[in-house]
Amino acid sequence: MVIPVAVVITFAFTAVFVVAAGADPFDAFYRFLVAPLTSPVTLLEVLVSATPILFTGAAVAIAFRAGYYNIGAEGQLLAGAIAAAGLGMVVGALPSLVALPIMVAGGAMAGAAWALLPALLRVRSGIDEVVTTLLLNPVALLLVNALLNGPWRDPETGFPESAPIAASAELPQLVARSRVHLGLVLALAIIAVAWFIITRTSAGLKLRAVGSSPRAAAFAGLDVNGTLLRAALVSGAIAGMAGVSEVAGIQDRLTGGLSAGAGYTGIVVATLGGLTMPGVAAAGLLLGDLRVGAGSAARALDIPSQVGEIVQATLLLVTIAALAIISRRRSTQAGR
Amino acid sequence: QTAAPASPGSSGSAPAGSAEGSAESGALEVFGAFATQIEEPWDGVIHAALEKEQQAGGVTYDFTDDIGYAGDMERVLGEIAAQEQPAVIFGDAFGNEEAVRRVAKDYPDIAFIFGSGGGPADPNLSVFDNWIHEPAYLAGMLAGGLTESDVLGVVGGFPVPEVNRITNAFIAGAQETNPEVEVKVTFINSWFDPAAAKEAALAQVDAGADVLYAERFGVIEAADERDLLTIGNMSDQQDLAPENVITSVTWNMTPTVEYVIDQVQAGSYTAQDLKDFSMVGKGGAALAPINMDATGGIPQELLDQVTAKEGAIRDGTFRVDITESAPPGSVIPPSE
Amino acid sequence: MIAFVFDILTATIRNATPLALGTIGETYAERSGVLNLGIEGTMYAGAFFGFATAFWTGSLELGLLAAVLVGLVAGGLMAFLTVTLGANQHVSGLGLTLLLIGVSEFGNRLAFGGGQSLRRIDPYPLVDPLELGGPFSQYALTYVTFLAFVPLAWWVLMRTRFGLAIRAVGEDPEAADAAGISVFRTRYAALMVGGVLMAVGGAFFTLAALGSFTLDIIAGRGWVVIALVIFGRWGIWRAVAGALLFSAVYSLQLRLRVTPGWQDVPFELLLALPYLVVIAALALSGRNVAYPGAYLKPYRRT
Amino acid sequence: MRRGEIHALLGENGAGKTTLMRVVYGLTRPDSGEIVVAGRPVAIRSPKDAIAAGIGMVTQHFSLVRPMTVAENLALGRGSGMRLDLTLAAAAATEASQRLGMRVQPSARVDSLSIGQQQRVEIVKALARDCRVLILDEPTAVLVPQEVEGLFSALRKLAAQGLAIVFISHKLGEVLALTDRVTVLRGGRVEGSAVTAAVDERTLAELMVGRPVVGQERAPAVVGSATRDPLLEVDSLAANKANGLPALRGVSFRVHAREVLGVAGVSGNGQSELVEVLSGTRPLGGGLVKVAGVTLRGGSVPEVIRAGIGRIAEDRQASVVGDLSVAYNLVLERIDDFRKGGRLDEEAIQRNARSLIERFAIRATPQAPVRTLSGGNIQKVLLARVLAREPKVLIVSQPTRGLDVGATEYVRSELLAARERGAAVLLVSEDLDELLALSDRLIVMYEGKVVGALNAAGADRGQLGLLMAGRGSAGAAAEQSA
Ligand SMILES: Nc1ncnc2c1ncn2[C@@H]1O[C@H](COP(=O)(O)OP(=O)(O)OP(=O)(O)O)[C@@H](O)[C@H]1O
Ligand SMILES: Nc1ncnc2c1ncn2[C@@H]1O[C@H](COP(=O)(O)OP(=O)(O)OP(=O)(O)O)[C@@H](O)[C@H]1O
Ligand SMILES: [Mg+2]
Ligand SMILES: [Mg+2]
Repeated sequence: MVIPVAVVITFAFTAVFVVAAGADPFDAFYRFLVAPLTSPVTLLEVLVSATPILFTGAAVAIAFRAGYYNIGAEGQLLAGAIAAAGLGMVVGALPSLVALPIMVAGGAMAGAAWALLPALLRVRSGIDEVVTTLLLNPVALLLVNALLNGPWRDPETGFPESAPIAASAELPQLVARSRVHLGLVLALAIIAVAWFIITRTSAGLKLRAVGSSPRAAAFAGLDVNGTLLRAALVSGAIAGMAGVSEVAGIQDRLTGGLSAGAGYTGIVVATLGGLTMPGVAAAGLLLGDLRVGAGSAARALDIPSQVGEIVQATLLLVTIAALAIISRRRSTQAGR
Repeated sequence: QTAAPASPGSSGSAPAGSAEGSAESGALEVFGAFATQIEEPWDGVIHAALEKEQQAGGVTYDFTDDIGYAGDMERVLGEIAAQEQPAVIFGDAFGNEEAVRRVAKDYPDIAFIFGSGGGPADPNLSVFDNWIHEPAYLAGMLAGGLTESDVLGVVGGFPVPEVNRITNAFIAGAQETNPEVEVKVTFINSWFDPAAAKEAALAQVDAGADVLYAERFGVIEAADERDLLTIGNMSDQQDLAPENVITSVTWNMTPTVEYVIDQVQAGSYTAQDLKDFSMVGKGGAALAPINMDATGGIPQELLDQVTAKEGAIRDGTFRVDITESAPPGSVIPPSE
Repeated sequence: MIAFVFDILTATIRNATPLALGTIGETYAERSGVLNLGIEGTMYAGAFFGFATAFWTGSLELGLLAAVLVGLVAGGLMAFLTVTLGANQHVSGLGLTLLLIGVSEFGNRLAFGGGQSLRRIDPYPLVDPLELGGPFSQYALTYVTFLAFVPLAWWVLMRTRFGLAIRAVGEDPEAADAAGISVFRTRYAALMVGGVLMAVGGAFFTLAALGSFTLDIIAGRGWVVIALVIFGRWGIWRAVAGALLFSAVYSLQLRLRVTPGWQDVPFELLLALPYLVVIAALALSGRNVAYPGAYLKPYRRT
Repeated sequence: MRRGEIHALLGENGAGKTTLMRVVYGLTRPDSGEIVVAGRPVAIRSPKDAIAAGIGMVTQHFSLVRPMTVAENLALGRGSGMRLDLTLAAAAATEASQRLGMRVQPSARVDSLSIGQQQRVEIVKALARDCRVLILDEPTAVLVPQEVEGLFSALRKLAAQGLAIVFISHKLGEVLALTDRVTVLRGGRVEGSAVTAAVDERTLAELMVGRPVVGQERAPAVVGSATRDPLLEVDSLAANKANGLPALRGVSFRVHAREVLGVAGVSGNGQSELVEVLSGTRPLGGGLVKVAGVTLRGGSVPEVIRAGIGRIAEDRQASVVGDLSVAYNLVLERIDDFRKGGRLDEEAIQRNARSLIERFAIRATPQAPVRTLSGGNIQKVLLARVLAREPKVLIVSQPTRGLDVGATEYVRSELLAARERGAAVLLVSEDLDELLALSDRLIVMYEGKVVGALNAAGADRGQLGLLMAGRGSAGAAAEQSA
């Protein structure tokens, strides 16, 4: 319901840009939103685009749900990517069945490790995690660059990229002649498991209690700091797996540009999805669709690539506005 | 890591890239596929040459930019090949090396001409790079001869081979005309961020530098503000600070573009390394006209030295060394 | 040594200018209860439209005026989303940033054709009204920022009825409402004033520091500001102190990098220093940041 | 309402008292109807309009910006021009507090003031704006007896100055003592209106509830209980306030099975800290706490719960997770008991909720988020959560604050029932009537020490008042028996 309405309003707002760029707005919107879903090839590409933000969306949602504002998924993703590349270069002798779990576990641990300092500062000393997680993002990118400019620079090209990871460390493709890889399954599995834990287990109930009222949770004897710490580390671990997924599923090596802000997009995915796991899945797929659509629409319509960004941003704003209006109407109706 | 998507309908259609195909429509279809926006200088040079070619007639030119480094290149390039079916695709493969190579392999009838640190790949992937170390060497000679403090500054984006070799060549040139010279080198860790580049340049000026080589945007602005001499990069940038820019180290893709298009039209295109077309010998690299109005003027003796060296490079009697390792922050003259 | 310190001081003040403008702008927004993650985009749009206007009209003042208008529009849009509609502040802000960057880059492409050569104007020059040289040689906008905007922003926030209203609606909108303050109007005003400061901070780059516009000109400084505002615990002076600290370490590391003897330190580590120092300073300065009471919460009468 | 009249607004929890007054003050939009002030109909769209019409309101949960000073709160929404004139605001505060006959400190931060002082600030704020109608929503619910007296005399003084005052309270005694006329609301309708002098407590209560009301029946104190082993022993207990200053200095007492020990005292004399230490939410600063003979390490909620202590805290809202359902809140203290394999046993949770909802007559469904419940029902949820586990020791703080007659009656009867079942109950309350009605014995706290102990039966209010004020001593015998 929300999405179609949001699309229509976005259409009205952004048509002026599309027309200014010299294209037919109806055609443009078809290409932005619908076209990617109409062919199997592009549909699979939507899944490829959605994969990293499904991870980061889930990571952010879990942390926010616990009342821990992890703005550092970007840095945690990069930490996971570093670990994946490091391990991927040395596990060549092992069969995939052994190598892949090592990669995923290593990336998760690296993501959690990158999340550890802010989490400890928060629970031990009450230092605000927004500042620390946010400021560690550029630091993680600098670490990637330091490795790529230094010891890991690809000896073959001299370009700041790592050497390729071993073939046995690559995440296998799922569909022949497409780039959809095992990372997607991993992301969806994590979303499913997270959904189960949050809604169906005592740990999840504790997380929800701590997140929405830490005082009441503490009064009831729940371990508030422990829950926060665990949520922060799990969040970091999942974001780290996004890094593994991109390195081992798409790039086959560590590069400086592998993220394109997936950590920040995760915040959008998580909040757009109402911090619920089904919501994260839906929002992640929507944004994946938009990314694929924007990429080809701009070319097919011969309009500058920025128009795609404008449409994406507007759609995002209109959607969040529509959600706000709907939730308000619902609450006033309930009040009557 | 897998084959690029091919849209089902397109595989059977006749390759538009063949010489006969384009002869029918009258003009050769050329496409640009750029990882950055075309405002970025490197891709901007390729874009400018292709636009010029279109204006000259004989080809139609279309492009997509801002594809990024986060895994979209493979999809976008695949879509371009399958849907637009151009005869030639120009672009840069840095940071997207494997993706470009996979797509090129899938579309053997299209000529792929990509900036790359790797070698060509049969049958259809040719590589080029900006081999502008020769004019950089000449610029170094000028800078070394003009400095009064015996300290020069270079501000670059990342220590990638392309930037390293022009920086090293610049240093070598400076050392030729001024054995006492010290060269400060700062990488700002970004392809843009002119404010950081300017601050890096000012830090070098504070440390004594009085002639600056502006590998990135922002440095000329610093020279303008402090009224110092500076050297532009990529294109002739004298108009940015008419009294301060002595000359620019320029790259010109037109020789490469013309050569490739001739070959394709003649049906004799093969995969190759197009390096030579980006060097001084074939007009792909040059020192922009030296600005005789620059503050303080330029000694005739120095001009003669540079002109002589340029001639030596042109007729092959002098070869500028290619050094692709990253220079340190301060290159100090070898003692004794 | 003295010269080295003076150079760093000069650079610190210069580099802190856009950060200071951003932090006081963001402080206004957050003191009113709204986290404005649109700051990166607002600074970007201020930089672009300020430049484009100055380029076309030949007047730096009109460029500045354009940035002010951009700030009003950006702040107003953020207010419409988060105050009137009560939309999620994180997504609204991030979406606004995407939108403003997209619009600016689109405008840049349309206006300047995407050519590789840069357009440049004559920017505001350095001035030195007291003729003292060194750290006193700064842009007029830097002088205005530190001598007028910062104290004025503090005075307005802490010593005027408007400022009291901002703090009240950010702390406890119900109480402010009950006292006869219009929560909506106050938040709109705070966000729009904040937007103006952010946009002018962005325009500092194009109209003073560089005289040209290039893509990615803000390069994440808006996100740094978000951290600095929390670091400064929503106080104007403390936030500006944070901007100065960050800027001092930033200016120091740029100089260390070209100092012989430092070349063995990976430059990436030096580049990371400003971020690490702010984290360390926060860790040392103590615990339990008291967020504005109504932070992230839209207000509705029940 | 007439000039100079104090008018009581009565009704059960949820009758609509607050809603009606919020409409009058512009905080809630009415669907229809008219407000007439001094003979002229006024359109009140926001508090600004109400203030202009001369209406002032002290809301149930105060409308003060807590991190700001009194003067700043007074200046909010007042004055003209740019400048914030805090000296003017301070002068207005002083002037209004003189009219009220109570002192306020204009430079003090609101969150450093006691609840009673904050209330004064609220009244002063309204007076400083020249209100002619002053609405007070349950002002006494948060006050200690001495403060209530002070408030009443201040209100009488204001009425004498010509103000019309709306007084909302659940305490019928207060209504009878203070007001000139009474209006009773039930289910959002005016049930009746009368001159106060013409009614008594029982008629008012029945008008409110719509049925006859019975008082509490309490079994007599168990003779010789003191000789049996105590369930809760507290010895030389010490603890600090949040700011590090001592709050408890050597508190000792015992509570036996089937006994209610009341803790009297003016708020801020260590009662909150005592409750927090015994609840496991504040670390033990020294001394000994034993539950049924087992010594506690302190500072841990799970330990306290395991030892058999049940806790009803002063701040209801901070004891429940508003976003979670009633069912979940009912199991919040023992989530791990409701597991089936790796997952939550939803069925058991719902079953538990249904049975407790029925047993404690909670007016809510198991799925309803707790934040949608009224205060009385939230209190019932907390009671149910705690009593369902049949704790050996019950620590209860201000259990009936803000509750209506019916709910108060219910909560008290449940506490007494727990006592009958053999629990030891420690009751902290600022309501002397409640202490006297429920307790077997009383201790009085002053400045972090127990300054007196006495048997509740036949306790003298005057003597209690003196003890609470830190003067006099009493009950050597009772102390020894404890
Ligand atoms: N013009 C001025 N120059 C220097 N210091 C000033 C000036 N005006 C005020 N100060 C002092 O600076 C201190 C810090 O002000 P600041 O802006 O940090 O307050 P704040 O943090 O906004 O307030 P709060 O603590 O309520 O959040 C104040 O105590 C004030 O007395
Ligand atoms: N915004 C609202 N939305 C829905 N219901 C509401 C709202 N405000 C009040 N109510 C309902 O209206 C009824 C009257 O509430 P009100 O707070 O006026 O009662 P009250 O008489 O003040 O009770 P108490 O004695 O507990 O203070 C209650 O049932 C309450 O749940
Ligand atoms: Mg109520
Ligand atoms: Mg009420």
